[in-house]
Amino acid sequence: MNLLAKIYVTLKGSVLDPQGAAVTHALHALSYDAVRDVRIGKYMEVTLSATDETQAHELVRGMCERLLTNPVIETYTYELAEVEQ
Amino acid sequence: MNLLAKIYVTLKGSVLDPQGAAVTHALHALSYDAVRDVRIGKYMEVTLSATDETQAHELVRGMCERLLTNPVIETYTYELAEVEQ
Amino acid sequence: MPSGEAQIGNDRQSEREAATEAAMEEPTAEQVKERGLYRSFGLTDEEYERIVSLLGRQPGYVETGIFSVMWSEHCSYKSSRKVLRRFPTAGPLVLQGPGENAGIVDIGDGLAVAFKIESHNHPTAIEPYQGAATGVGGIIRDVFTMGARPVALLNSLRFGSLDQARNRYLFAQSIAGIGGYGNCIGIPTVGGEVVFDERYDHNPLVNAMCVGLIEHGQIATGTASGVGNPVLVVGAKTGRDGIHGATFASAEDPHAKERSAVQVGDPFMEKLLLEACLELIATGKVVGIQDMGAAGLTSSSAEMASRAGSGLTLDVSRVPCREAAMTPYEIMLSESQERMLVVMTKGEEHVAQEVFQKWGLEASVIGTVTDDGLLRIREGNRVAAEIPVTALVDEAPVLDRPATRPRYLDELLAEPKLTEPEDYGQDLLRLLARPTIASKEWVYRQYDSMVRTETFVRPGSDAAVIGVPGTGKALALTTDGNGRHVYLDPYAGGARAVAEAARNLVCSGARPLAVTDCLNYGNPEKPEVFYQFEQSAAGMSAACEALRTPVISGNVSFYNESHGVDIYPTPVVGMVGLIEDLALITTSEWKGARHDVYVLGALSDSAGSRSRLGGSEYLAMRDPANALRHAPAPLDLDAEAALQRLCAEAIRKRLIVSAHDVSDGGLLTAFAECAAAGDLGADLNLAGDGHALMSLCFGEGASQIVAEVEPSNAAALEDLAAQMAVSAVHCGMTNSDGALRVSAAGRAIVNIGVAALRESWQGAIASWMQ
Amino acid sequence: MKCAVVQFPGSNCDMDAVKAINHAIGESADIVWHTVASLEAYDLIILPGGFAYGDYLRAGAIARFSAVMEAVAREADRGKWVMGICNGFQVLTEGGLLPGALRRNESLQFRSEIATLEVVNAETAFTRHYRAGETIRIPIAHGEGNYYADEQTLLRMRERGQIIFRYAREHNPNGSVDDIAGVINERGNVLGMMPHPERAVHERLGSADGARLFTSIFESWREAYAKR
Ligand SMILES: Nc1ncnc2c1ncn2[C@@H]1O[C@H](COP(=O)(O)OP(=O)(O)O)[C@@H](O)[C@H]1O
Ligand SMILES: [Mg+2]
Repeated sequence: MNLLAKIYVTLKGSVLDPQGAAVTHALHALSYDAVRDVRIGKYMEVTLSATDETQAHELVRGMCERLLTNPVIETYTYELAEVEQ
Repeated sequence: MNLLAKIYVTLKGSVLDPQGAAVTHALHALSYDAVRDVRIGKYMEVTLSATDETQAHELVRGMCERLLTNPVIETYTYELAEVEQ
Repeated sequence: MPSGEAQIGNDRQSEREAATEAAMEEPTAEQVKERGLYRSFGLTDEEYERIVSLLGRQPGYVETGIFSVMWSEHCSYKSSRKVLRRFPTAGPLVLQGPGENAGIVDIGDGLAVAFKIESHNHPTAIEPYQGAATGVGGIIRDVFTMGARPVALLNSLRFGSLDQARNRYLFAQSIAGIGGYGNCIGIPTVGGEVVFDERYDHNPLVNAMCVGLIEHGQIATGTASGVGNPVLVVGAKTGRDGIHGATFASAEDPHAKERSAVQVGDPFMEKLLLEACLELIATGKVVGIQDMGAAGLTSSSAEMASRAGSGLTLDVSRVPCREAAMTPYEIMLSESQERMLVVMTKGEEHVAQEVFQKWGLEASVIGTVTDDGLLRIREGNRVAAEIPVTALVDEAPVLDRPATRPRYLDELLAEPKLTEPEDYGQDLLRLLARPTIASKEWVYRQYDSMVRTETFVRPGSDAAVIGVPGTGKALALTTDGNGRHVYLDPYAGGARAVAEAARNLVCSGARPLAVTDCLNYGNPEKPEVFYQFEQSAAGMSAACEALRTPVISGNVSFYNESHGVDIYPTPVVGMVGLIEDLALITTSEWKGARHDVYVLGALSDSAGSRSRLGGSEYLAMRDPANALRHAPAPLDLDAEAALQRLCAEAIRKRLIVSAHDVSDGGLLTAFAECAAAGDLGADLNLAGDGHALMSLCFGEGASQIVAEVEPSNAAALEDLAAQMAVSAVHCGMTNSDGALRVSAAGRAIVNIGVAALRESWQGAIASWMQ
Repeated sequence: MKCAVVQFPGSNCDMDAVKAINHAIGESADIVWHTVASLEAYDLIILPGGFAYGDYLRAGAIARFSAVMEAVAREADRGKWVMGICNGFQVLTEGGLLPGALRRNESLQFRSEIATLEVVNAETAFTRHYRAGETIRIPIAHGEGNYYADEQTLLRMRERGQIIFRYAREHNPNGSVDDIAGVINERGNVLGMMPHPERAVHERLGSADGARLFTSIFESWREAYAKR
């Protein structure tokens, strides 16, 4: 089966996010005063094939932990969905 | 009301994603042969307040178009959800 | 809990449209004519008719596309060609003049220096990070395609004023993009210039220069010779990037922008490509090599065939593509970055494939060299285009654009009548804080200027200096240009850009070798703009003759206009000089206390101060409304040449310990820069009062250099100056008490702590960018 | 002393490291391609600066899976000296040979300048020619040099003298915790630092303060060699 994994990588809560802070500032400068806070992370779309969903979950978790994130500073979540073709 | 906007920014389909290409390669080198393609974008969590949902949508779209993305090479989608506090 | 989801419609939609368009049947030659499709490619009716008569038939769709890019301003130089021919391009040291990807000058020891400058203005206006980054990527390819190893980058930039958020965005992103590319690929960015003026509000200028070193025997050229030799595409895959970027560089048609998706640079890919290409060229099996820049495969193949007088047959179905279902039209016109076209010796294609494989890159044979003089494009067995190379290159239109002297030039007034400042020091502080004058540290600290460990003078002095490994010699590098001066006096302004660049090199201890130029102008279809172009080029030619610095490469960028407003005519001069002995390297900051300070070059003549407030940044600050109404100082090329000879000789004799050319901001600014950078004060005296004093202090345009001399050498310097008939005015001495004090005819006009000077000058841009 | 300078695709300070070794201690150094599986022959292994694999994803993230990194880990285990400069430091933290992680500079800008450092620990094989507390000038050039380690790790590192260089107070260019510019592993044979000592080996480059890293390690090697 073919799948699309949408992976969201964010900095751990305890790690400062200067990029988010800068964007918050910039939004305030544009008068978006309603904005309280911005955190910025990475969004990855991985298309892959797998024999079944269990295997797919295993694959995605594996690649997140080995390569796609650095556990010292980042955490991740993901969604997995079947796609055509 | 208080809301959390989750914004996903991706490069437009035809725009080169060197980072995605490098990560695809690296995953193959790690024997994740099942991976067909990787595209890398940004994930942003914006917490904001708004009088109602319509206004919130307007705000989020506005900031996406004015600051958070460059429409020449990027597109975005987002989800909006009410949060407590 | 309510939740919403929004999909942004229009982008997705236009992508779908593009995809369907691609899948659609390609229009026939008949339809190209009937529907006037060629017009949407930027070809005029007249040009279309000319194509028909050159081919003896109606061009097909792909052929029309190929003609349109080859005959575009960007590729054919149709407006500028006649003017450029007048540049002096020959010299005893020139190994390669204009016409190749970069020019080359001999520096002895069997070594040569290759360099070129190029604009990326239009892409930067749309996507500043990628636009500026890919500009750097393109100019690097131009240099290593000659077989040279790139060793330094420079950039000359113009932005609108920083009080506009949009300009701050363009500025910040362009700097990040320039740094992003150069830092990653590992070539130090060592110099450049930045000017801010509202005239560039909608048309920022990004000109990037690359300098490379090469052994004489290693020079490669962009020629496709030798019937039967294989043609390869190497490097990145081809995608639908920037199709028609070259043609539509100027179009205001919104569809044009849609079509020409901005290219994204991949400096990592280019680093691999650079190493692989140099390794390949070193094998001696390369016949010709050329980078694919604007108009991609089309212009690289046509130009390579043209230089060799050969033909090429290419099969686009063998070009590795990044995207599915790309048409021949798209493949031929794609501007995907980080690709090169290579012709190998027959039977040696495996050498290319082995080298490229080592670097993890593709090298694909896509065709062969022929002797029929045709550029023949196949898609498998189908012939998609067949055009005589001469029709594309030699027969490209050459225009005689009309030139008319603009009225404003005849309405310029003599010197403005400004009230004399109470305190020159306060005006100096304000002037130093103008972003155009202020230290550009905020910019260059984002550039790795030190990688390669040959950077002996980092950004911040008059010119950067990099060592030539293994020789005990060094190169001095600079870019200079002043659009406002050129606007106010096109001829003298053009000459001054060359003079200033040379002066910066001389102040650094170098002998100027040659020029690369980037000519940025508005719409050449306006006779007034064309006049500015023609006149400033003539002025540059005259200065190049006078200073013996031939033009060896360059680039033209027209149509820098928006809403009917053209930018200042902005020729930028990139120059390289040779320092024969590392001991001669000289920088601009003051070196020690109780040294004599001289100004070399006349301060005044019979008409009063040699500098003029006309055209100056000081006038723009004091009276912006009239900044363009007063003529700048004339330039005396003989005096300039004499001044440079004196400075060079004084450095050679080790008579001076620092030298700084007087340019934007005038004499007091030059003093302040020497002081702030050297962390030393001075006690100086000038002559005059009233207007003459103001223009002496803040005027621009005179040929002057501030020189610092140890007292024991003062007499020798004065003798040398007298002997060479150049004025050397003793202005006072540096001090160790941390204050810059200037008096005029006994009146104290400046008394400021060096720390305060530094704060205004160094902090100005950062404070705008917070 | 046999020196190796590892070359990843995208390394760009490899030649600079070779030149610095030549200049500072008169030794030659081999450039070793990232696919090499053994580094047994070498006494000192340098992971140079640059942008291995374009620094895509995270600096050092892809490079640390190179074949050569297994060899680096093996030799480090055997007590060979390993020195990661800038990008090399990032590869070492990503690969777990050094604690912590390097984040984007707090300013979000690339920063290139000559930094002022304080030598915190002068009792390592790499720093014996410095004095503790001494101030030195060494260039930096990075966009992701903002060192991070959690409190517990920091505490442990401080106790064991693993913090080797700090940026001068008030002159931290990237926001790193505790102003950290360079760290060492517990065993004391793997050093990582963001500043570029190979760019500071003679005055013409603006500073010669980096040369002593190379002379220190050279003397450490001579001693070890003499013992053997
Ligand atoms: N965009 C830039 N990139 C790198 N260095 C720059 C840039 N702009 C200015 N500089 C450096 O700042 C110093 C001063 O620049 P500038 O005022 O233009 O000098 P000058 O008037 O002597 O030509 C020079 O060393 C120059 O190379
Ligand atoms: Mg100067």
